[in-house]
Amino acid sequence: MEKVECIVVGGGLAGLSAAYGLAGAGAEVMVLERGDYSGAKNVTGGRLYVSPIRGFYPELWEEAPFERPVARELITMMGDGAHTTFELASDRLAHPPQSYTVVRARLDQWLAEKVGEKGGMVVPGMKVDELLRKEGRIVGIRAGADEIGADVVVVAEGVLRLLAEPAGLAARPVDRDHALGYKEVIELPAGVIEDRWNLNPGEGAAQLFLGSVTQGMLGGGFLYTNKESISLGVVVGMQAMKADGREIKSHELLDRWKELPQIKPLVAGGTVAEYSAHAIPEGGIAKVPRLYGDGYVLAGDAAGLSLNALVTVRGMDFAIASGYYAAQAILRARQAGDFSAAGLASYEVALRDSFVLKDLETARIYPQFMELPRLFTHYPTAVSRLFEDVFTIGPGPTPSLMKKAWKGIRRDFLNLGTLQDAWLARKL
Amino acid sequence: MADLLVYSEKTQTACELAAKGREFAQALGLGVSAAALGEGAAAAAPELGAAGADRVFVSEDPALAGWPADAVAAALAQIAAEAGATVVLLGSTRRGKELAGRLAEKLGAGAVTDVNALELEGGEFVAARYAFGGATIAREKVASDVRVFAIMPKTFSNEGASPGAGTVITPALQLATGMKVVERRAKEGGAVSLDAAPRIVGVGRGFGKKEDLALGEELAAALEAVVGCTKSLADFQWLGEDRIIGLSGAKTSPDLYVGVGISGQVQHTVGVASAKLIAAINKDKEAPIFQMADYGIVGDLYEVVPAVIERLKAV
Amino acid sequence: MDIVVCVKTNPDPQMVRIRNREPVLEAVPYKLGDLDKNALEAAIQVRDAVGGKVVAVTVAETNRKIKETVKEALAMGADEAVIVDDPAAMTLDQAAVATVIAAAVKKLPACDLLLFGEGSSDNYTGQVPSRVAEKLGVPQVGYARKVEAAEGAVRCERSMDEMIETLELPLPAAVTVVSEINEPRIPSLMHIMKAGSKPTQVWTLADIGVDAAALAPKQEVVSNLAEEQDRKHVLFEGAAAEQAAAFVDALVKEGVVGR
Amino acid sequence: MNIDAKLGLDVFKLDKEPHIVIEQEVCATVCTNRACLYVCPADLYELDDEQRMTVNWEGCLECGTCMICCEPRALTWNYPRSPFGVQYRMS
Repeated sequence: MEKVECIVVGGGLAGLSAAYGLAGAGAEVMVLERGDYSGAKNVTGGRLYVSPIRGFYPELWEEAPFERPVARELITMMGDGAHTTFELASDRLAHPPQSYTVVRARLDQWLAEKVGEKGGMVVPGMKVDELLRKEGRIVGIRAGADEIGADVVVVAEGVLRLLAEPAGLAARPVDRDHALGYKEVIELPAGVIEDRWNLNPGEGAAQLFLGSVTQGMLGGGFLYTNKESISLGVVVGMQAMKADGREIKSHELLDRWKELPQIKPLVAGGTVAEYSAHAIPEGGIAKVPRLYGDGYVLAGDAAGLSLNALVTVRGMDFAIASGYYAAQAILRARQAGDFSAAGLASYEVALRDSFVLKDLETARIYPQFMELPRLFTHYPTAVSRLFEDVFTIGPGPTPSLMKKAWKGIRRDFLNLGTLQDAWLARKL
Repeated sequence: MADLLVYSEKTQTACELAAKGREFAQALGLGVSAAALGEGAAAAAPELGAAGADRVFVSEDPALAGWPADAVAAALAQIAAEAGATVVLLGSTRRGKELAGRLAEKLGAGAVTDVNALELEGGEFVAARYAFGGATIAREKVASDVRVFAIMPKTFSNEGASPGAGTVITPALQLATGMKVVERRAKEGGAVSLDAAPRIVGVGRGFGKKEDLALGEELAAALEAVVGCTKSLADFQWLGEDRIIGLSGAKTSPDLYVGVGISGQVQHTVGVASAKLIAAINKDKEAPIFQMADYGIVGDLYEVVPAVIERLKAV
Repeated sequence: MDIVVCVKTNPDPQMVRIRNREPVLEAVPYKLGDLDKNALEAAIQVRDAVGGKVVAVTVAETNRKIKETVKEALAMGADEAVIVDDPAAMTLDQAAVATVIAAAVKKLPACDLLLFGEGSSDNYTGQVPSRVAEKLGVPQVGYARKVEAAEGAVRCERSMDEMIETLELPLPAAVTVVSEINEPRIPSLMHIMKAGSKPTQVWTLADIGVDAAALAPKQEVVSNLAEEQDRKHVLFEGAAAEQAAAFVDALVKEGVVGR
Repeated sequence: MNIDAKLGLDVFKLDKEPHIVIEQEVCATVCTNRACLYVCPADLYELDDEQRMTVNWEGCLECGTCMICCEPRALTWNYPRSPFGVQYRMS
């Protein structure tokens, strides 16, 4: 059997980040990517939080082909016939930018090229069919009829774990821990984007939507401004969709939402250019599998490293970080000549010491919280109703502002259900 | 004097080129020569004259049998020299396209193949052809002393052409070919000539299985049309590669094209975009084919096509 | 038998989008042309049948894209590759490309059979094979769907309009192939890994004795825009029988049927 | 814009082999909710005249939602072979 030092399965951000670190340190590394190019099979919402990862490979992020730095954050609560938007424009978030909108086909292709420049071999159009196991140890991969051995395999195959599960490295994905994300990429001229979201030239906006988008199911809508397009999409929990989605086909959520009078003007004049979908791991830390073992490490979505904290949705920064730490751990193992679980154990230690597992630990309760039924129906409507009351001047005498506000708060927020939610929310 | 020279192994196409060539030639102060080559070429001479050729160079030299590109290119180069040709218009059939590069090389000429529009702009030829897999139309000029354009059949019409003298010239040609014809046999299932077909029924992936294509054939029969297909059907070996219409197949300009179960990917539609009339039958109202169709039926082809056949029989 | 396959790196035409009538080429991957793969497969099969070697020849500016294209050819099974590197190569017209390829083929120690795809995936002009054949003074057959080579000759079958032709050419000869000829193999990982160590030569124009002045363009692209369609856009909806009636009536009125 | 038109915007490299195979027996006898009919964001699942599940795998976005939601495991689901399947350009 032919053999290389390191095989990386999956040329996405986790795999490429690992390969970049490995190749940069002189290790022999081969990345196998099933798409025509890196990014061809990937979908993001998409925004990448760069602040957490700026310290890794600092030379990269200055020249990365990002779309727009996010200078404006918007959250829109969609009620019935009314919606409320909170908008934040902060100099501190924009300079230096803490996050950028991205298009994976561009970003991943570029990173693949960087790996190549470091001496790594990236093979696109090469699907891996099996992780080879021998005496409990991962010893290589099979692609078609070819078996290639490796000291270590970085399993960065993505969320579906079609390789990791049969090899016994991780569980089969289940609906409760996953969401479906899908989107349209809608082309709009840069000037129109900047006018529509009040942006300075080159700057971007991120807008999240809660409420009627998902018809009460766990999830929401998102909108990110790219250079000359916007990504407009929906995330919906698979379990919720399966249980409550019978009345509407998943793809129609986006169509109906897009037709709402509050959304229509945002996409007016745009041309839909691509339609894409992907599964998202949302099980949180409780569902993160064992991250390493004899001859392998798991990274990125395959390891379940993503975090939906309602107002911030992260995954790509975790993917890049896990790839980085995987590379560091593998280099240490290489030096020691020990690619067993013991030799690779520093991977998990590093992740535990870093934001990756710390943030996931902090968010341990989020998946549970996200299942609260009121979150996606009652509150978005109630918020708009409260502000409607506050802004209403009716035909008769108008109550005082505080009176109006209190009335709304008592009506929609001070009852047993919401108090229970608040009790849970204190842990967020 | 200088001439514009036209040639196609297909007489009808050559006549189209002669007719339009005569207009160009008049604008440029050139004469019109036509070449008729190969077995039975002499018979075409009167037609070429009627279509606008002043002179018709005829050769039935045995080396030209089967139109080997090397010998035909040699013949045309010698005729071009004799006629003082500065412009050569060829038919962009398979044989014509194969010939174009070889002839252009002999003449030291630039060439444009698969031309679907040729115009004079300020005394200069501008030729249009598809580029980027059919996504765009490139308009090209040729800068060499002699220009070669291979033009898709039916781009021009010779209806109502003003005739030329049609003087037959039998040139003394030095010809040889390395190509030996071992066998030529007629195709089983009859001829398929998409290039010059007046009516075409295009079939695509809307047909669920190979057997269902019979419905497309039936429609074609009712329309007296030829069946062509998308590349994917040929890839699936439901039809032969010679039935492909589009980028990797025939570029056609029929009077009528009916796309059945064809979504309208540009790789296919590039082959029918010059049709005079485009009709489409597709169950998906938003299929791109409707954006380029004159008439469309939104519906299940398995219901619609039999109904159309029925109706056609009544006409 | 020494077989030369001429290949070209193309922007993947399926990936080219149109925006405001302009083709968007940014981030479009480049790859070996589809028909080039058929030609390579045919060459490999001939080599495997009669022995010899397959050399892939391309003309391009040496960059990552072309290296990957050449590697793809080597991974499929070509034995060697030659890249003629010229900074202007991406903008050469068909006559210039043919000039370079013909000169490169002459520099090769031997060439019995030249194989080409019938056209490139992007522009499909089909000119280069014929021009190269003319430059080299060899006979040619286009559109082959079967190629068999024996000592001193190549026999091809092709389908032209109403005829199936079987043709024979003495070697050296040039043949272009259509997609029907074979199903190009998808290189295995092992072959891709080994492709890197197969010999690849990079020649300059000087190496093959071509003067850059001989490559002056003979053609000029004036514009390249998506087409604007002017069609009637009449849609018939309703029951099949009514649709059919309205449809056929429209065709009759247009004079394309019933005359 | 309907779903077929949206899929028409995407680049699909078409394989001849399906990458999703439905175990009809399991689908018909074990599955109770047939979620694939409404969870698939490309709307690829349909029941045929005999109420058998069919999938138009050619338009698959490879998201895996149907596989994850198919509790009785009636789907043999794999990624398409390379170099086939959807190829995103701007996602």
